[in-house]
Amino acid sequence: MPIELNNVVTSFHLRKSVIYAVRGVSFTVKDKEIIGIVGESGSGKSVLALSLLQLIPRPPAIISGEAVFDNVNLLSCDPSQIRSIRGKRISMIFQDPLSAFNPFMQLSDQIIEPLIYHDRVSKKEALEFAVDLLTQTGISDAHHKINTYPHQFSGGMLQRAMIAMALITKPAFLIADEPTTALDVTTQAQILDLLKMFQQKFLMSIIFITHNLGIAATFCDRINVMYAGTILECGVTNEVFRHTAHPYTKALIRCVPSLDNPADSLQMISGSLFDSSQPLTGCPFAARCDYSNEYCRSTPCTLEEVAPGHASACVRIKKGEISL
Amino acid sequence: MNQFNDLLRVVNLSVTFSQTKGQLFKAIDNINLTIKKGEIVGLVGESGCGKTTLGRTIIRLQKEDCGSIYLEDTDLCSLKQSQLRSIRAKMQMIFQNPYSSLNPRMSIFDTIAEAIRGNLRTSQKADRVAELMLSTGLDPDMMNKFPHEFSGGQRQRIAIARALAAEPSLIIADEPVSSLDVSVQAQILNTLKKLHAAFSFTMLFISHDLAVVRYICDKVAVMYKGTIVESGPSQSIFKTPQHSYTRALLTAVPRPDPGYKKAENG
Amino acid sequence: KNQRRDTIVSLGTKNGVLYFGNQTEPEDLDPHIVTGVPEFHILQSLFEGLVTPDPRDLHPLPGAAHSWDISEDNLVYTFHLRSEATWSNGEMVKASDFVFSFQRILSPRLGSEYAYMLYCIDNAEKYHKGALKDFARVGARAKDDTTLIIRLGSPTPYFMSLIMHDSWYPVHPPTILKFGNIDSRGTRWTRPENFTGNGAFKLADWQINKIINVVKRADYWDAQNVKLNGINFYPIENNQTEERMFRNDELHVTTNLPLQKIDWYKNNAPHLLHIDPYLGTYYYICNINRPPLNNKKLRKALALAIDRKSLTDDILKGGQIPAGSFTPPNTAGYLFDPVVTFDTIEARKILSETGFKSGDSLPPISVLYNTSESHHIIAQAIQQMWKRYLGINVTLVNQEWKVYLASKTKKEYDIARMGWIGDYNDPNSFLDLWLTGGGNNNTGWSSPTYDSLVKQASKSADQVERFRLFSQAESIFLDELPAIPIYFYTNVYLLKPSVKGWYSNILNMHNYKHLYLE
Amino acid sequence: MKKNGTYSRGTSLMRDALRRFVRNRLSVTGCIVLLFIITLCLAAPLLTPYTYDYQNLSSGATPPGAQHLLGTDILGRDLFTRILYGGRVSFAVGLCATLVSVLIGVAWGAIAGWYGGKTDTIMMRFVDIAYAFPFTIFVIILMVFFERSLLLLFIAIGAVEWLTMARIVRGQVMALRHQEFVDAAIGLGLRQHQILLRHILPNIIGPVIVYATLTIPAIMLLEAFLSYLGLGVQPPSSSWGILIREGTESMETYPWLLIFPAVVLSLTLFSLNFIGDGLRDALDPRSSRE
Amino acid sequence: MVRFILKRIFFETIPSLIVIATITFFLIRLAPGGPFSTEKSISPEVLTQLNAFYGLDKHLFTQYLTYMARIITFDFGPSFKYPGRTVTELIAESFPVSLELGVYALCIAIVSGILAGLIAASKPSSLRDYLTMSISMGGICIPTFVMGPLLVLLFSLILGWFPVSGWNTFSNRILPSITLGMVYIAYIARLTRGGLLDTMVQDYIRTARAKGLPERLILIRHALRGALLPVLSFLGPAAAGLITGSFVVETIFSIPGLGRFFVAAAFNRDYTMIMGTVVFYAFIMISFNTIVDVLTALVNPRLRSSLR
Ligand SMILES: Nc1ncnc2c1ncn2[C@@H]1O[C@H](COP(=O)(O)OP(=O)(O)OP(=O)(O)O)[C@@H](O)[C@H]1O
Ligand SMILES: Nc1ncnc2c1ncn2[C@@H]1O[C@H](COP(=O)(O)OP(=O)(O)OP(=O)(O)O)[C@@H](O)[C@H]1O
Ligand SMILES: [Mg+2]
Ligand SMILES: [Mg+2]
Repeated sequence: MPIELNNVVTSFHLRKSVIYAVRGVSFTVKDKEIIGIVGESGSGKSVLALSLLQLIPRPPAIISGEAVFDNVNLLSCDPSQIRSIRGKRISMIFQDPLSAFNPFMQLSDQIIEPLIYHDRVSKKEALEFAVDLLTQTGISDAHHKINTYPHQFSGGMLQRAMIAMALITKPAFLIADEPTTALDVTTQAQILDLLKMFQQKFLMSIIFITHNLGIAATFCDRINVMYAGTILECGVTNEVFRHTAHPYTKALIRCVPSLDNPADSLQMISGSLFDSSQPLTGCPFAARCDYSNEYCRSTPCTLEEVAPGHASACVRIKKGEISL
Repeated sequence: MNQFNDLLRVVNLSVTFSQTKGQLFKAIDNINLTIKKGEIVGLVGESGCGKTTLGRTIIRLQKEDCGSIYLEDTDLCSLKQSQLRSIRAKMQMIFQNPYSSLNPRMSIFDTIAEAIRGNLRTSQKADRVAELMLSTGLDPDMMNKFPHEFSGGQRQRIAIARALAAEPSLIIADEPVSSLDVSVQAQILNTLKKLHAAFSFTMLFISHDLAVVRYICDKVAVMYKGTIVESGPSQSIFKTPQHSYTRALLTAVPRPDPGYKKAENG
Repeated sequence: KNQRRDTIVSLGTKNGVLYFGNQTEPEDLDPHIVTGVPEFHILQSLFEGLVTPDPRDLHPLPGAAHSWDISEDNLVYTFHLRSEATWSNGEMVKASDFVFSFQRILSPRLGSEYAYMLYCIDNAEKYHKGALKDFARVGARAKDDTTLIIRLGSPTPYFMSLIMHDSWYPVHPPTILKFGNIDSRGTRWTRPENFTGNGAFKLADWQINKIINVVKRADYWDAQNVKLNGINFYPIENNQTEERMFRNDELHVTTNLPLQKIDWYKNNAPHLLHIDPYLGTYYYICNINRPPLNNKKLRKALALAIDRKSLTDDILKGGQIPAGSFTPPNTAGYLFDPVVTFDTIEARKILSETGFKSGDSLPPISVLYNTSESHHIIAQAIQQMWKRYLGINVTLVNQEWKVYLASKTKKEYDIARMGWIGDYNDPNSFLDLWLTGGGNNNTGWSSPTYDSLVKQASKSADQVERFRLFSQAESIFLDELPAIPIYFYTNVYLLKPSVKGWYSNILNMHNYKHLYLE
Repeated sequence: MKKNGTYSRGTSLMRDALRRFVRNRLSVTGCIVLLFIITLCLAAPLLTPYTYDYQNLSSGATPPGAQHLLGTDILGRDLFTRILYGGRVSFAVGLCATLVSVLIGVAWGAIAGWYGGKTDTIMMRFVDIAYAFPFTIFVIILMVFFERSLLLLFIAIGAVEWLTMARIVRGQVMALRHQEFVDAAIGLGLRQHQILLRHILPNIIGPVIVYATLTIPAIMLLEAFLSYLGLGVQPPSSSWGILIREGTESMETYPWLLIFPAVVLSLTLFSLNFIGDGLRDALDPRSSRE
Repeated sequence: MVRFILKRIFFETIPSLIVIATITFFLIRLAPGGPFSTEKSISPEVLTQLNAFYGLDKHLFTQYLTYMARIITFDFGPSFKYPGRTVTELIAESFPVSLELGVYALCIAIVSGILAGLIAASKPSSLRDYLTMSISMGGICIPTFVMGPLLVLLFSLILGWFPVSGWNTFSNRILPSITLGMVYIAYIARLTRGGLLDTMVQDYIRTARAKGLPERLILIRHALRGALLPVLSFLGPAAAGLITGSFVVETIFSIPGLGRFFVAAAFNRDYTMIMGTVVFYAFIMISFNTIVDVLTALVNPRLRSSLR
């Protein structure tokens, strides 16, 4: 089921200031597509994800724009409608697995809850499926472990439990917020396989938020690069990595430490993230960009196609003034 | 090797948890580990193999079953709570879950300032906090906010700043950069390296990101199911892994290159 | 509007069962142990004394004794018991049962608080105090089964009203001995399954704090004249609750009416409201040993500055009579002209003679009272009166009941509130209170003349002479005023019109035998 | 980048809370009502021509009217005046005793819950014992050994009211003790009292505030019982508790004697609870109310 | 858990009971006035006899030893106030009544308190919140001794639905249970609401929302557990107090329960009765707190280890 984001804006209206966490994001996720979102920490990835399911507390947040899924605007539909979508059609994997689990409930009860609630499956059946899923995520002895409490799990195990919980209803759409950060690489590979399997088998689309450019490169069909609440570059994975069309993306890729040929010092992007309480005047990355000029700083940038299936917000690249 | 050079010695350490219905689970099984002064030791291993538990046990947040832990020459396991307190200043842990390790009712300033040693005036403290925040890539203007107003990566940086504020001689960093984007990660790793060069603290660095481990660590220990299966200088571990699990780890690393895997397969 | 279903009371009326609001749970049902009014209400139904009071004027009517003779010298009383009177287990009530009962209550070890009621019997006091061991020398003897001879130590003109008191009730010796010795306290003989009495009713049920139910005895000698089939006594501690139960037709009669409700009943249902004079006085005692109340004039000034009429009419509203003397008027025909009146001019004049220049220059005085009922209201009103009329500031001190009692006996007070209910219908019951060293004379006041007058009066057989002596004594008392009388009690209660044969009397004794419901 | 010394000290929870509190309309209303009542009580002599003990026996129990705004009691005293004067006592007792009980209860519960083990056992069994000890006797004995005074009253009330608070706090602390941020605080090598004060207490403040705001009216009513025992205020002075207690006795015949004191007490209670809610919200940085 | 409870009983409960019995034994003697002081003073001879009869003439310490030896066999001796009854008998007769009343009141309080808390917390700062809280606070605004008569006035005297007092039929149970429960409703409702507000901002509630659960279910299944912890702590002593009776309610409704003995025994200086009620109450109190501790640990898995 495709989902269409159109100018999604999420801002937190605090006492003294307004925090613009997401500043007008538009993209489309097609059926069976895996969209990766990468970007600076604090750039609004999680907020965007949470906004899609109306999981941001309002107030203080205000969400505008639309995200159309199955002819429903997720951002403004009424509570009962969003409830029938959440957990059933669109599932979510949260970033901080420990605080996302109810410490007073057994994991088993929490994992099977969406299935029981939405599909009215018997508890026994649901449990079987949950154990099965957990095993597939690489938790050994899952039928035992499932009866424990969150604090008895390790960080990575909780993350896997979270994934199982999200997948248990075989949703049409999965929003995964850094689902593998706490996993070692072998387990990580296993999880990615599992997700792929679901994608294939149940035609699941995925929004995959990650910092791991390696995963983004291998796992995602398309990539969105976010910065300061906006998308700076988006496109087919190959394109984005091979023919990078935004200085930020380029800088990001340069920062990745390499396992094969370690350096003495890692590349960094100097400067700090755009102040999220300031309105945008020009390109948010301009202050840190090696190529920026006065024009960049003062002209609002928009995503425009630079190649088929590849868009960039960099004015200078679009104009062909620079190449990376 | 001169014992005096060892900052931390973990000897025959075991930790057992009782899980559901009184079942016992051996999370740490007879581990020996020595970290020399000024070393950065990487700890990698399968998820759930006991890395966090080991870290928590070293800083005495988790009781051990048997074994002993020496920090310099004091056996931490035999210390009383009151004696421990003064030693604690020397060890800091950066927790894996950045959110739950921050007090939700404490502003970031208070959280970090609390860790600063010595009697400073509030304004001096503010400067120090700002400095720490800058070095971890946080905007010091945010110091009056509360944890829930931060993104996952920002929280993790707060936790790092707090640990650094205490100027410890031993840092146990439990996946300190896992939820950071690569640029911030680079910034923090560089900062750590810089600080390490300047103050030569010792660090046990738990991570899943082998590239990061390779970048920052002098030595690496590989853990599997509660025991350390392999350890040595990172160079040799990454070049010539001995244990099959280590090898499996190394091959599974995804590269930031869409064609990488295909190339290898093909 | 619509006709209610049968109420509890109307059912009771139909079945001849009286629903009686009885204040508190009885401590026990042993007539030789208990002391309280609620217990007496119940015991009256379960026992019958030698004579019983006429409900109209309390004169003795034949009870267990059908007749009696009094010797010339007023010292020997011979009671002729009914041969047809039986205990509730069918045995005959014998004269020896009475002797046994007297011996029991007088046994030192039983520790009966009302044993002194029998002190008029020759040698009884000695026996009770342990000076005499042999009960045979005490002046009570059963000549045969139906003849009881009581010899007094000295003439006791009020003897016939004395023996109507519960402490003179007989108990059934075999029952007592079955559950203990003659002098055992608190045995199980008073339980419904063991209880043996000689009254018109027998104990059927006793659930603590819930109900005591007595039912008519078919084998009672006068059973054909007993109209009630039974009585339910409810221990209802809260008088507001009691009033509400009455209003909701759950009780025929209450023992009390909260003073806040009197007005309402006066205005809206006067036929339910009963205000009977009662043999009791409410007064303030003064600590004679403590300055400044050792000053007789001050006491007098205080006494004169109380507007008693305002107290009784504006606050208490229950028909209480302002007390100008200590003995309630018309106690067994004794009358004393009220001398303590409300006279502010005189009061101020006397105060000026005390040597204290003004009210302010007095040492601090406090008024002690216990925290219940309307004591605090009266105390506040009197406090204001003394302030207003004499300029004297007194402080009020309220204490929990037992603390208050302790303070009083230890004489740790300046002025304290007191009330006295006569045990029997005779001025002696009031005036012997103030004898030197009397257990209830907590004032420290002592007057030899007074003592001798009261003692003389209590021994005299001539009623006119006695009352003259009592008057003299009371004059002395009211001149010295160790206690300041305030008002005479009344009994304010509610009674359903369906209860017939209920007469008001100053002892609040209502012989259930004469009651009927319709 | 900013130069040194230009960063303002971080907002502490307290300061932040104060600002949020002021923005909460209901709790501010609560404050205003409460202050209004307190001011009325303090300004009593200016507001009524009567004194609290002025009696007029012949005009006892008159209903509210022009002469007496809220009517008179049985002794003909002006009820309005008595409520105002009584409020002074009730507030003094209610607030002070609550403060005492909160301080003791929180400290006791926090220490027991924090240290756990034997300390907890002994401290909690002490609480059980204190619960069971007959309060009436305790008060009577207090009165025997000490002079009757308002201070004694606070002590007596504070002494019983802290018990439940201690249990609640202990329960909360025990739950918090296992949170990771507490581990982090321990790891910092903070002293126990620092951890308790900075990390634990702010996180259990919710139930404490809720319970404390309910304690105040409970204490005001308890005071009436203590007066009955002879501790506390003596007639002709009064307090709301006493007025209500006395009013109950005549609630059918002279209803105003109950209604008015009860209304003021309820007003106070509601204000306190709104203030409490406001405080609760203000002290929780995550609460959505700004 | 069984071991935990046994440990509690033998190493904590019994010593606590001994301590409380000892303290009470000696302290009650300090209160002025003895069991036998009455308005009409007793003659010294009679008083001596009474003291001798009840063993009060012996040395206080001897009395203490005899007493403690006796209560081991659950014999609390005869009541001074009711000479024909033993303390054990009085408690045995009146406790079931208070227990029954207390259980009703407790049920009313818990059910409506938690319900009110849920309703209020489901939409904080709304009219619904203020309304439910205001109603549930009625029990505190209107103290028991006012509430009881008010209910009686309305339901018995005006509407004629229930009897004014007594303890015979079920209709007798209703008004006192409500009166007694009302006070606790306020506490439970407010503590529940506060607890819910505290937990509703937690991240795991967001997770529950993401599962598509309706708010109602989230409140009940996810938030309530954590929110009930303070309520549980409150309920320990509260329940112990409830089931051992309330003086006020029992006298207002003239109910033959245990509650009135607590106060009355103290007022009467009925030493044996005071001791009996205090030890009994302490036992109930400690038992309830033990139950609460067990329940707390069951709710909060991190505390389970404390049950060992
Ligand atoms: N409740 C909130 N109140 C105020 N500001 C918030 C709140 N939640 C998030 N923010 C702000 O919104 C911005 C975006 O946060 P978000 O969590 O989406 O980042 P992110 O891209 O997920 O970063 P990370 O990779 O570190 O998780 C951050 O600057 C953060 O400070
Ligand atoms: N409190 C506890 N009670 C019971 N078992 C526990 C507890 N804490 C951890 N464990 C178990 O101990 C094992 C090791 O946990 P630990 O958190 O140390 O793993 P880890 O190596 O840090 O894994 P990850 O990389 O996923 O964080 C896990 O299997 C976990 O289930
Ligand atoms: Mg995030
Ligand atoms: Mg871990």
